[in-house]
Amino acid sequence: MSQTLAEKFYYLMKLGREFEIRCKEEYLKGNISGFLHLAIGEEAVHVGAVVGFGKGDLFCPYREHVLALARGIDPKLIMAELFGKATGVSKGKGGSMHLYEPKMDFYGGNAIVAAHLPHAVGAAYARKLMGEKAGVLCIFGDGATNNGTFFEAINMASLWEVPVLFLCENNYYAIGTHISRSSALKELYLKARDYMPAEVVDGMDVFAVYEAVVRAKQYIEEYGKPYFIEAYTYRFEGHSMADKGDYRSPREIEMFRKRDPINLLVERSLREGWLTEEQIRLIDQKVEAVVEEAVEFALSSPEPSEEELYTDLYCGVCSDVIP
Amino acid sequence: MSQTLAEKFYYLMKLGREFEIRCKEEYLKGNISGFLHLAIGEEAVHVGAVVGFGKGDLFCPYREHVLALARGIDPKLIMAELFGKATGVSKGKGGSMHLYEPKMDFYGGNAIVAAHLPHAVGAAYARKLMGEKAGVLCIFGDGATNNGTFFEAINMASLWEVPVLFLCENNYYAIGTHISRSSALKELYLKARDYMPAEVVDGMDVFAVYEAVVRAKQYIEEYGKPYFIEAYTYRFEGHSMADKGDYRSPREIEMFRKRDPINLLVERSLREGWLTEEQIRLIDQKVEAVVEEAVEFALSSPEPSEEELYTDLYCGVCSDVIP
Amino acid sequence: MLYRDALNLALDHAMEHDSRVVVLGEDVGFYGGNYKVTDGLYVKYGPKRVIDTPIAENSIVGTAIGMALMGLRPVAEIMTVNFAMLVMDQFVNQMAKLRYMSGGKLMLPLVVRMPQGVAKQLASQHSQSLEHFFASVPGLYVFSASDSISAYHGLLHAIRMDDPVVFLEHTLLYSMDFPFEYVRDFDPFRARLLREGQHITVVSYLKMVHDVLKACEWLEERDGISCEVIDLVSLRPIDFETIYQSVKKTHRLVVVYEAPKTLGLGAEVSARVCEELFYFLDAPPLRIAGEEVPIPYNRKLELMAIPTPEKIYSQILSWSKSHGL
Amino acid sequence: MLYRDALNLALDHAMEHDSRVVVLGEDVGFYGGNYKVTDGLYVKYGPKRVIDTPIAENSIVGTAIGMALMGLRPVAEIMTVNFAMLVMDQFVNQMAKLRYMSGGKLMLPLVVRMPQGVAKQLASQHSQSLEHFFASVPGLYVFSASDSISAYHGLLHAIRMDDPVVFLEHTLLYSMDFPFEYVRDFDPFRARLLREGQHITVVSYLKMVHDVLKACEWLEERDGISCEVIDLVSLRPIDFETIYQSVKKTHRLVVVYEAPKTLGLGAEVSARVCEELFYFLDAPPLRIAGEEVPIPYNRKLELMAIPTPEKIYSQILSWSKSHGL
Ligand SMILES: Cc1ncc(C[n+]2csc(CCOP(=O)(O)OP(=O)(O)O)c2C)c(N)n1
Ligand SMILES: Cc1ncc(C[n+]2csc(CCOP(=O)(O)OP(=O)(O)O)c2C)c(N)n1
Ligand SMILES: [Mg+2]
Ligand SMILES: [Mg+2]
Repeated sequence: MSQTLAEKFYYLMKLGREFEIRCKEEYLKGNISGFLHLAIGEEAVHVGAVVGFGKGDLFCPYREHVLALARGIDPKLIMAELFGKATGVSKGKGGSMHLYEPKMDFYGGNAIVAAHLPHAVGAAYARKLMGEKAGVLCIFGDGATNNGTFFEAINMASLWEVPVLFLCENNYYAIGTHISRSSALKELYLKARDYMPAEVVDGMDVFAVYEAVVRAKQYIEEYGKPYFIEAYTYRFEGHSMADKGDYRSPREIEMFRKRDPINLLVERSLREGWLTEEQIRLIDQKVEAVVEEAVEFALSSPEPSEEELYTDLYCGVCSDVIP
Repeated sequence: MSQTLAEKFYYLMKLGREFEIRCKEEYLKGNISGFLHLAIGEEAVHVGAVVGFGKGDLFCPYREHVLALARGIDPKLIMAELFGKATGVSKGKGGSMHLYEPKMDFYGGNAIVAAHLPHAVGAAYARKLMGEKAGVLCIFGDGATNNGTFFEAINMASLWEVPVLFLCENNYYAIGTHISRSSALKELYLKARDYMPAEVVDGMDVFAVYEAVVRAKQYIEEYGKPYFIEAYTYRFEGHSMADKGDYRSPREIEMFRKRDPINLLVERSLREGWLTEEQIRLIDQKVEAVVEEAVEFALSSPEPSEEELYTDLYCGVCSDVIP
Repeated sequence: MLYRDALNLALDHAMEHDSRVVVLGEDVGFYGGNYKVTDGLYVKYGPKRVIDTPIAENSIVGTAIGMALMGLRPVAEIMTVNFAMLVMDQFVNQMAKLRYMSGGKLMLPLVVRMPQGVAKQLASQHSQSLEHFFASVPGLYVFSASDSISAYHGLLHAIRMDDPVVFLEHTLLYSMDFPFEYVRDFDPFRARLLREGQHITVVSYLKMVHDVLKACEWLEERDGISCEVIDLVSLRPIDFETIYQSVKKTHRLVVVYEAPKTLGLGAEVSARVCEELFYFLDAPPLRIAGEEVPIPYNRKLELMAIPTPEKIYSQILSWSKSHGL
Repeated sequence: MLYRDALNLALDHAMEHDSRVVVLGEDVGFYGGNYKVTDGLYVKYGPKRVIDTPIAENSIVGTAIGMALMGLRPVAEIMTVNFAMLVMDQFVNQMAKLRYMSGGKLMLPLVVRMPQGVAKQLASQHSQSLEHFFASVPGLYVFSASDSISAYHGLLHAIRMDDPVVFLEHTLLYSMDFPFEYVRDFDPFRARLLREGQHITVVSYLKMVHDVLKACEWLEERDGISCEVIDLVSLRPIDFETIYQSVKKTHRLVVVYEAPKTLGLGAEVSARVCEELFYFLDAPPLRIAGEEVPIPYNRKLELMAIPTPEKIYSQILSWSKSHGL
């Protein structure tokens, strides 16, 4: 069990890491543009949560490449989207912050902080009303918890008793502003604890995140009620490619880099004998190939046609159920 | 001390009660129109808070007649405003929900639920920055605590350490919706207690409200930090004249009417010997005269001139401090 | 049938025939709605499908979006359009864009109902007409209802559509009684010709339609000026074809709306007609609209701030005179 | 001087000379601002006057209103106009109405700065032009800055005013270098004549001004068409006098703006000129504006969605041809 998990985690986290390192290169080459938010350093949260949650709807912020990969969306289609190609997961109209794949219950990135929280609550309400079991996973940052929409969503989820797992990835910063200068409460789970069970987890330990999310998933599905998890993590890069992140001291960055979630996973997996050096090498090779293939696919994909500017705005049809 | 207080409380609460009973009559006569929100039943909160707070800025919701009276705004000018007259405290342009008198630090009613909370926080920030001692009193209802703006204001007040007393008058209803169908937390002080000291008080007991507010005022001025009080109360009338309030059981209304804050004050004052029947009769006479005078003033006041439609939109001047 | 009851009937029929239809908003359930539009639905369909919400407008529409994404067909009520100012993020950044940003993968069968306009002395924070805020946003449809027929059929059509619709009502119309009938294939995208005329095309919508009709009767009777009156119904998109046809006949355009004139919906109608039918116009278009001020509480000033039948009559009359009619 | 630096200079001068001026917004302090407009102010004036805020837009402006009521002169930054959709209640229901509702008793010396427009592939939630949302609201002043001179003087003037001002910047202008000089009595309410011409009056503002100027040079060189270019600067109120004077000379009007055409600011300009100068116009006005879609991520589609110098040139040219120029 731990063995297969470790393998899965390593593959997805490594894929996320390499995919985003490549995104950086492609951005500097000019193949990717706009806002590019990297989750490098936060892979344990994204992979542990998505794998642990399993079946169910995902609502994510703009930093969602690794979440999309962990959900199983084809890396080719994601990279093509970042390249703005017609083959992209959003036809090249969305870009990095707007990956969507409802077929895989992935309701994508949102570029407005906290705006997707009520979407998750409404989705969970609908699932419950329609008698479906799987709940909804909603991911957001520490900065989002200072926005009124966060509280409205927390209150409604608790009041309406809907199965949402609120996962706050606390990386201590909202762009250049440290949590201590934006939130009166430094322990963010306090903001939810009166409304729903709320706990804290080490976001650099993928197993810890995974186990917490599995427990939370069981709770929300069994009781049909919301749950809150605060995961402590850190982004090793700037907020986006537009930000150097130099408002953080080298010492601080170093301290967190020491706990690189991928290294932690590798060390533990080797220690526990869940993975061998050989397996890791093979996975690395696979990852390299997958990323390379994604980039080639993106490069060789066509631009959207000009007509695409006007399509997909309205579907223009009516449901015929009402006479 | 208690004696002078009891006299003051009784005069202001009785004035508020009689003033609003008269408002009802004038509304039915057609002299007052629009939304008319009566605070009948909530006088202990409004009078106890304003008297207890003393000097300092007031930010109120749309149910603010009694708050304005307690602050000492001339009843004539308030009644004239309700009549839409040029002599009104807002020149007849604001009406019942928009009474303002900055000369008395009264920043009036606001007809958008919770919108005035950040105003109060900003005002307190300014007062503190300018080195003034008096804090800010901000009053709002139970329903307002479900709005995101409430939480944004609570967080900012605590983060910035500004002297605001948040006074939530919990009358259990937001128009026709009982708190149990709008808030996941029934004890509203819980929504603030991690951010600032928060306590609960019997909003039907004017002395209890007064004492709590006096303590809170001392705290916010001594520490320059916010404080939260939840006062349990009840509105005996509908939400506004447009609402019969019949979604509440006669038993429930009866139960609360038994604790009419004015009766409670009278009984106690007589028992404690703070007031005599004679004093009460004299005050009642005075109140009757003041209300009568206010109505006569309003009736005999002129309508605003037609030019007034276009005035007061911009002041159109510049501050000359900057070269 | 009362306008309010026509809306109620549309909701009732939709909920009866389609279990995916849910209603949510402040006081819409147990209380029956602030303007009683949802009266009776709570008892008939229960609290799971008629949902009382906290006072959290942005999240009312936000949760409705989430419900729509999952295949429900929510009809959200924002108590009045004034409070929609708290919802603009969900309207402009979410509702209008999710489908487009997803390359057509997301579908939002969602309706948001709200009343607007001046009622009687509700003061400036409760008296606004803000249709242009929604009608300027690509990705939204915006419908308006001026009577019970367009209320019932327009709302029902909006609910049936798989795209997001902002449905605008007028506070003063709720308790007005209008003739009602079931209309075969009512098309909310087609403007309605409410009155035929030869000399002037008068375009309006919502409550102003009735003030315009009154003014046009006076113009006919007293001055022999015959006006063609068009009720837009759909405010996004605007049915310019119907307007053009009429103006090609009358060669004169008047637009009447309650919002302040500057950048109100009539600005687009006036500009578009000038740009497209420049050589057909015998006179500059006339806009009769609200003054450039918030709505004051005092009744006299309040009525000065918006068009009335009398003002519409006299302004059209003097404008016609000064342009050779 | 860089546009960004001109804004920074205005803030610096204001804060230096008036201790009541404070700056607040997300990342404006320690970080120096997302677009570095407030760079250095935190160190110079300290955290009490350069205030980092939580991500709570509605309350950023809400607290600024409270500060202004007490006599401070806050300059709030909303990181981009897209997030202003969360602030519409404070803009429309509070900032614009408090003075009027109070019969003139309240004063709001308040400025809210925000950048808007298409930068490069920021996708639809980060690329909007929404000036018409503010310019349609009585009680607000709306200024725009197209270069370093209007940025510095416009912002400084806005800060000096005792009324609330929405100050619009354009994301693409921040790192552009413009000639700078201190101008005696710069008046933000007067539109600026940036180019004199005989045949056509072209009205624009913000970044489009520069695309228009480029297109007009081409029209002059290649086609001998001489355009008069007007930069509105103030978007509420609009300086129609300056526009009228020019149109009375050229008899032709073109309005260029980045927002979707329908109900954009140009609709008011086009309508107003037709209504007021109907008999002066030799041709129907031409509006060159954004397409009726959200801004897509793909660069090719993104550029198709908004006016470019090439499009402005060719559309004005073919329009002139078809209307006898
Ligand atoms: C409503 C809103 N305000 C501001 C922004 C600009 N912005 C984008 S990301 C961000 C910081 C968010 O911080 P956090 O929630 O901690 O997420 P993180 O990026 O750290 O994962 C801000 C302010 C936005 N996108 N939306
Ligand atoms: C933002 C907003 N939403 C809705 C309304 C309509 N409304 C006016 S008062 C009210 C109920 C407020 O309840 P509460 O806060 O408990 O105050 P109370 O009237 O009970 O004192 C509502 C929903 C409003 N004015 N503003
Ligand atoms: Mg963060
Ligand atoms: Mg209440």
